[in-house]
Amino acid sequence: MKDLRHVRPYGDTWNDGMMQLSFSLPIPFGEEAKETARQYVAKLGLIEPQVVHGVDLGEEMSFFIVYAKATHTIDFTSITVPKIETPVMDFYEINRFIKERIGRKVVVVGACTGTDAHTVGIDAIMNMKGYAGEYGLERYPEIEAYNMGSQVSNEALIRRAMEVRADALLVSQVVTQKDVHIPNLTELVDMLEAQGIRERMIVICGGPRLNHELALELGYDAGFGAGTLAPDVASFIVHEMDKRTQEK
Amino acid sequence: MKDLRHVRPYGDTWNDGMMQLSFSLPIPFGEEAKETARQYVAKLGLIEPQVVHGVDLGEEMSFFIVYAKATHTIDFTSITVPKIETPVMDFYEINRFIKERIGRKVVVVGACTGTDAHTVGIDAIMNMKGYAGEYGLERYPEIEAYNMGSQVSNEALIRRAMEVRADALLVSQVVTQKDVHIPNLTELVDMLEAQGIRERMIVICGGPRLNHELALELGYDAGFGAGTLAPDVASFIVHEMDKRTQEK
Amino acid sequence: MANKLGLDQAKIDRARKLAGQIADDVMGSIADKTTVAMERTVLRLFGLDGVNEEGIPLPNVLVDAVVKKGKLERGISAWVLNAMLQTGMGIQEIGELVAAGELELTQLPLASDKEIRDRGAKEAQRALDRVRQSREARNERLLSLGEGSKPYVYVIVATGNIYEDVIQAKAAARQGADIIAVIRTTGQSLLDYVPYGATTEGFGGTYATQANFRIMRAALDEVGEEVGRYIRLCNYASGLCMPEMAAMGAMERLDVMLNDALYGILFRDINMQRTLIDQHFSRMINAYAGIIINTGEDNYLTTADAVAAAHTVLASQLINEQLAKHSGLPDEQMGLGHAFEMNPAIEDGFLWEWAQAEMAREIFPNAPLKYMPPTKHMTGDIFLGHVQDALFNLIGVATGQGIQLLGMMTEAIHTPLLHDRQLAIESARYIFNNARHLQDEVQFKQDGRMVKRARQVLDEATETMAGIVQKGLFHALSEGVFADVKRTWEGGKGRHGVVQRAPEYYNPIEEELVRRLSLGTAKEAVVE
Amino acid sequence: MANKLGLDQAKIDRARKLAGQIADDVMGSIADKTTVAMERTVLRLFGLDGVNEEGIPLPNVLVDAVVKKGKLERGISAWVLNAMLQTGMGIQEIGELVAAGELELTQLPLASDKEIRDRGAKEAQRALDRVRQSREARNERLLSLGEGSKPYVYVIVATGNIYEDVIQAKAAARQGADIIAVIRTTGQSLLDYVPYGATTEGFGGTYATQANFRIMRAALDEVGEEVGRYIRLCNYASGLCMPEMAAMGAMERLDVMLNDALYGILFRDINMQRTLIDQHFSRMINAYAGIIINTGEDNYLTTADAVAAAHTVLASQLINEQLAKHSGLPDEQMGLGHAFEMNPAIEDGFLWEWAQAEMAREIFPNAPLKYMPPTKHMTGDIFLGHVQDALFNLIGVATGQGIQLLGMMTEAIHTPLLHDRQLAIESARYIFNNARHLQDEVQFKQDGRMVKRARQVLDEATETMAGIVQKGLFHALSEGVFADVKRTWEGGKGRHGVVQRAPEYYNPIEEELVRRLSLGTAKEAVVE
Ligand code: B12
Ligand code: B12
Ligand SMILES: Cc1ncc(COP(=O)(O)O)c(C=O)c1O
Ligand SMILES: Cc1ncc(COP(=O)(O)O)c(C=O)c1O
Repeated sequence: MKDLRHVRPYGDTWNDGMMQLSFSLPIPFGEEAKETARQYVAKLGLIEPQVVHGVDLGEEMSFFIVYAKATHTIDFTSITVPKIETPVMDFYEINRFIKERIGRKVVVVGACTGTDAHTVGIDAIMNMKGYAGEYGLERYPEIEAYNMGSQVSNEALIRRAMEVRADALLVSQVVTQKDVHIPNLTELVDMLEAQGIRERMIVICGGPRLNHELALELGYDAGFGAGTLAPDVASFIVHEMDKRTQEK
Repeated sequence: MKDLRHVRPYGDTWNDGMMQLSFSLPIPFGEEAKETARQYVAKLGLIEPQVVHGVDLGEEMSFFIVYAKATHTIDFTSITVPKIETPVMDFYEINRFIKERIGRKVVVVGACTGTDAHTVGIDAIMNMKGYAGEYGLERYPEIEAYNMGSQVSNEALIRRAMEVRADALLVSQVVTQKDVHIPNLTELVDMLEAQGIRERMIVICGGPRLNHELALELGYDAGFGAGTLAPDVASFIVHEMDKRTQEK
Repeated sequence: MANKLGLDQAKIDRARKLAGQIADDVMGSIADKTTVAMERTVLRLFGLDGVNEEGIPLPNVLVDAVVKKGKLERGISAWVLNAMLQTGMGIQEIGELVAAGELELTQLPLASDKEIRDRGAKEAQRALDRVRQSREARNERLLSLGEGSKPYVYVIVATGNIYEDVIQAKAAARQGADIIAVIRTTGQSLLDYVPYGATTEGFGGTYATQANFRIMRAALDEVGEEVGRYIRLCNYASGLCMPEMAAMGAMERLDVMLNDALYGILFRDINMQRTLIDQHFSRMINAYAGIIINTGEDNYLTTADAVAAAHTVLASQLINEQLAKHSGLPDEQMGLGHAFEMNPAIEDGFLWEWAQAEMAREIFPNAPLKYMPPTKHMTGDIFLGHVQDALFNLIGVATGQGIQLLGMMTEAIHTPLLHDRQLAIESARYIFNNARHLQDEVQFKQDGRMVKRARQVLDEATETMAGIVQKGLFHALSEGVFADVKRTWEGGKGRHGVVQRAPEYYNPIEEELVRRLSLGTAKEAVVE
Repeated sequence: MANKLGLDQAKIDRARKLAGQIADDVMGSIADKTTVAMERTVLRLFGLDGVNEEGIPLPNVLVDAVVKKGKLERGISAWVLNAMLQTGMGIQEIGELVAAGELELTQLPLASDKEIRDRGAKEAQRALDRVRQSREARNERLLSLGEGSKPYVYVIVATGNIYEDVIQAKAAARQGADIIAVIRTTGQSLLDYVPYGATTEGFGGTYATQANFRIMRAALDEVGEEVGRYIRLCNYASGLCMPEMAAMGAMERLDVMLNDALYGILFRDINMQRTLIDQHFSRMINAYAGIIINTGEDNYLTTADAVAAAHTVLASQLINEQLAKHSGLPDEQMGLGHAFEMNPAIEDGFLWEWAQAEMAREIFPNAPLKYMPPTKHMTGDIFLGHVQDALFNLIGVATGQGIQLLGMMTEAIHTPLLHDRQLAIESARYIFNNARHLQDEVQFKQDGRMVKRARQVLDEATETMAGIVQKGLFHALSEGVFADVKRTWEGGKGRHGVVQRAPEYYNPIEEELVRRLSLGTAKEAVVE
């Protein structure tokens, strides 16, 4: 009954394909508008679209809620997601790892860059008191952590990184409206490369709309999304540093 | 800026195509599942899909909420919807119309048929006290209305219609799960035709998932959906009767 | 239980007394009758199961055979017990022979009354011991697994296919449901037999069959172990097979059953006499099986208005309560129904609803009230619907309801999809937890709008019942006192299945139930 | 206003007195200073507008020119008034000449003090008469059109493009919004000038410019006429241009402005002195313009916890109130902020929140409190989010909040889409109407959980303020008393824009405002 190579949405009957959609169309409300919504959903390849709700938004705009059945199938068995493979250690293990395998303090500089002023995310990773019961990097005896706060320019971040000889940069980006984070993240890597120092440090980004895959695409070593905790990041940094030393 | 021939969903920027979707997939929850959801939405031809929420439903099922941008456009100006064209009159006008142009009482038989036991809809149209401030057909001095209630078989309905020489049949169908209403509605028309009496009466259906277009397809003279009031139906009946008399 | 509404206990007592009179009156007019369903129930409890070649259940085959001979007024028991005595065979063998046309129950020589009664008593013991075991098994599981906190989260599954239902039900349990109700396919309540076997084709619900009960019970036991919480199973007794359903539920360890004294009459146009006899017997079974019954007052508000008809809900709850007491149901098993069906467009509807829900709580302090969600005023606007359900959940926890039947945002569209339930449960859990002790903190202004509203409803209900006492319930029903629906004594479906008991009528199950429920001695019977 | 929480009035008075001491202290340390923004504001009110060839606003060009000469300690007024007297030209012409490098303000011969002051008084009259007209125009419209009932439905638009904003805003008004706030693009608050002209490119918001104010004001007036309700317009004063924004808002008839005494310090790292001077002047303008200010205590709870930091919100509200009184703001224009930011996972969070919101209501009985929705704990689960917002709306109406900033189910995802707002408004209207008089009916158990919670928050706030009184606000800020953020007297952005006033400092607008707001004579000033 279950065929993971041909997966389709499920409502209450195998392969019924049931999906819920909602959207506005810039057309005046009425029977024609509802019919337009119905046909529009059909254009997406969904069958039996039912417009269960429609409302006049004013300004010749209309909103619809539609249920319909998708017919496409997807092969779940062929989906792969790039993931951070290094194991996550805890506070004690990380500090021990640093002592034993790196032999000096690890220097980390973090910031929320560009015009972005959302500090809660980077603070969650870095601040003493931490987040969700996990201490932040500032609390790690073997880590020297510098949290530059928010609205930090890429220049300032790099300057600081050079000053303190950072092993890792942590960049937070929370505002993603109109993809404003992409040029900002790209710029940092470009600047590091232009200055020939990209390889000197591990460069990591994070934020609620970021993930490892996107981070790799943008030229970062790793990316972390919603719900990240300090040990996730620290574990990656120290393993990666260790690996790079081995490789040399 | 507004081009009604190339309409696309609208979120906060013209033609951004923004749509919200939600659905379950019969796959175990995790990063791969989220990626599957993302790619599935892409298969529908939507771009920049963002899986904003995912949850493990248990039993190797996962639920997702996705925002994405549609690229298809639809021509609003070419959409036409079959509609009841006869004007809607009020209680007084309808009774006057019957007196003046039909010259005898109009006989209407209504029922909620098959296994369907939802009487509220047909009652709203027929009962004395009516619905949403509008009297039902039983209150109309020029209409003789028989409400057979619910779970009425098509046989019983036709029998009664012949007994009272009905001018119009009103069929309500509320349960539409697995399209159970379609065979039931079709059967009635088939039976009327088999008995050669289809043309003797106006046959109308109604219910929350019905509309005029579907009713016509099923061989009915008219169909009424959510929010119908007695005058809507009565106006159609009397105009149609009048038209048919004229045509003869 | 606090008295936040300042309801006058003397008034509540008076209302309850009126309801008691109405119930007594009903009991008087049904005591001398039985029904085909009641007799089939006895056969099922004796152990008869299966269908004949045409798919007709054997209990129907046997009872119909005796009816055809015009001999059901003695009850079915004497006939089958006699056959067992005469042939030395078990009930199932006898049933199969009858079905095959190889045995005529009424043609056999008759054993002595004493022999029949002795055998009858033994069969009844065995039957009810099985029910007791099932009850004990529930209690053991409840002890070892524990259960969710109140209000219990109650959700429905209704795919039409028992195997899909199982997936949906197990997922719901994992998501946090405490009670799973398998909704019945449209029209089943009007079938004068119980369908047989595992089924996969229903509309708007799944056939209630003993096999389906068993499949779901096993699934919920399994998932209950995994989630570490006993998951209750609910199905419907109501309909033309009310006591049979109750018996099946008792045997398969259902925990909750829809079982209203008036629902069938009002909403399925089932004959009054038939329903009232069937409800009494079925409720004795439920009482003994430790099954919580759910009454259907919520349905009144799907046809009538929640403000205008609020007092009919209360009156019906009181009558249901008094009738249930006649069947030996303790308060703790009385899931009296009411519903959040306020029109969302009215000003202060939330206040009226809160007052009414609190009123129900205070008048029935020990009953696990079943609180039903908005349905009538739900629309295709699933987002607004989710909020209507949220307010319902808030009142549920704020008034200490026992069983919260979760509303689904897709109420106006389809029976619940897998994730509709998940969204409903997460919202209910959020609200229950976030407002956990709201009930302890909030009080109402004396002589304010809410307090007045509750008092008014109680007064109106009392008045209505005073009227019913005068006319008798049957007459009142014919005048449309409940849900704007009018029914007559002789009208409705299933009338033909009502049979006058002969003086020698014998029903060992009934007798044993009366004994075990101590119904003979005290009216206010308590389960042993 | 009822005292449901049994708060001790003497304790409230004591807390307010402490806040008063803190405010007096602040006033003492800023009285002898001005800022570049304050001086630019005077120019704007005199009528200067436009930008130079490089797009730099003329008010900046003029003030910077005088700064460069080191002569701003006299105030900009004397210099431009003198120029007007010497050249016979108007302010705009003078501004353009300076921009073109054709005029040096500080190089002109100086008219007598009397002449300058006479001209200054005239210009100030004209400027403030314009503001008064704008205020009167609002009052007339409110009289003729009427307005929504409280809580006012407040929604944001934030497309980044003023023309898209207009579509969204007009649609929102039709859907039932009472107040439209145009959110500002990220980073604007750190610009030390006000961008110019109609703009179409912002991130997470739209540039606040005078042209954009005007475009939106016209759109809302238009739709207001159509829907028969005055639609209020809101924008932000906060930032390095706080008083300039207030002046623009006053001239373009904005109705509400974000204008907090501490927000810039804490959340934008703007220098303390700069912010405190700017807030005082900007609030005098808002006071006179009849603009409701909104304070930003809600922000504290986006970094700190809503339970642990509840008292900091109250302390800050009291300080904001006392500082606002120094600027002549009456209670009716004090939209003090607070927020529903309880972690949804905590048991009884709804109780704590209800208690805190009621507490704010009772301590500030006449203020149109601005209640902010859940934001921090919103997730991509839009369905649960819609329910979180529903509980917020219920508390809003149950505690009589003045301004309800509607939450959006998509809070964690994007700035609101067209229909996000519609869904939020329909839900809020449903709840406001359905629970309209809940506030009148519900009381809390004395010495119960909720009552104790409110008392505790008041005690903690009092303690915190007693500490601040001892150390002084500036020192307390450097210790991170609010929002866990630490700031210093000399640190932060815009410090260089703070200028010590010379003895001969002259600011006719300030003088006239003090007169018209009767601030000179009484501390507790009332608008004439
Ligand atoms: C709190 C908040 C604010 C506060 C910020 C206070 C502060 N000091 O941080 C205030 C009120 C100031 C604010 C302002 C604005 N905000 Co804001 N804000 C939020 C809110 C409510 C919560 C964000 C948050 O704190 N989350 C909690 C943290 C712990 O989660 P997180 O950031 O995802 O971080 C975790 C992970 O992502 C990861 N992570 C994050 N960074 C990094 C970095 C590294 C290296 C690693 C390894 C991991 C990592 O680890 C963290 C812990 O698990 C969100 C809505 C929401 N519910 O998400 C909107 C939101 C982010 N804000 C938004 C906007 C638009 C703004 C404004 C631009 C609005 C305006 N025009 O005024 C302003 C401007 C601010 C600016 N210049 O950037 C939008 C962004 C829309 C978008 N998709 O672009 C949101 C989504 C709200 C909305 N729907 O409009 N905001
Ligand atoms: C009330 C109700 C009931 C009551 C019915 C009481 C009664 N006497 O009618 C009770 C509780 C008994 C009930 C039972 C069931 N119900 Co029911 N019920 C509803 C509910 C909540 C409201 C329906 C209603 O009264 N609407 C108000 C009326 C005024 O609106 P209306 O019917 O659309 O009628 C208007 C128009 O459509 C039109 N119209 C209707 N008929 C006609 C006919 C003509 C000729 C014309 C011109 C116009 C017209 O005019 C009317 C006035 O404007 C809906 C959910 C919902 N919110 O919609 C579920 C709903 C319809 N029920 C449903 C189901 C599945 C059932 C059951 C099968 C469940 C079960 N297995 O037990 C049972 C079985 C009933 C049966 N055998 O049919 C489903 C149907 C799903 C589907 N799409 O098929 C719904 C949608 C709920 C759900 N989500 O599961 N139900
Ligand atoms: C008491 C009771 N019984 C039965 C039902 C459903 O029964 P049926 O199977 O007749 O649709 C309901 C309705 O929900 C009910 O309230
Ligand atoms: C008082 C106040 N001012 C301003 C803002 C936003 O300002 P900015 O433009 O600095 O992001 C806020 C935050 O919402 C606020 O509360």
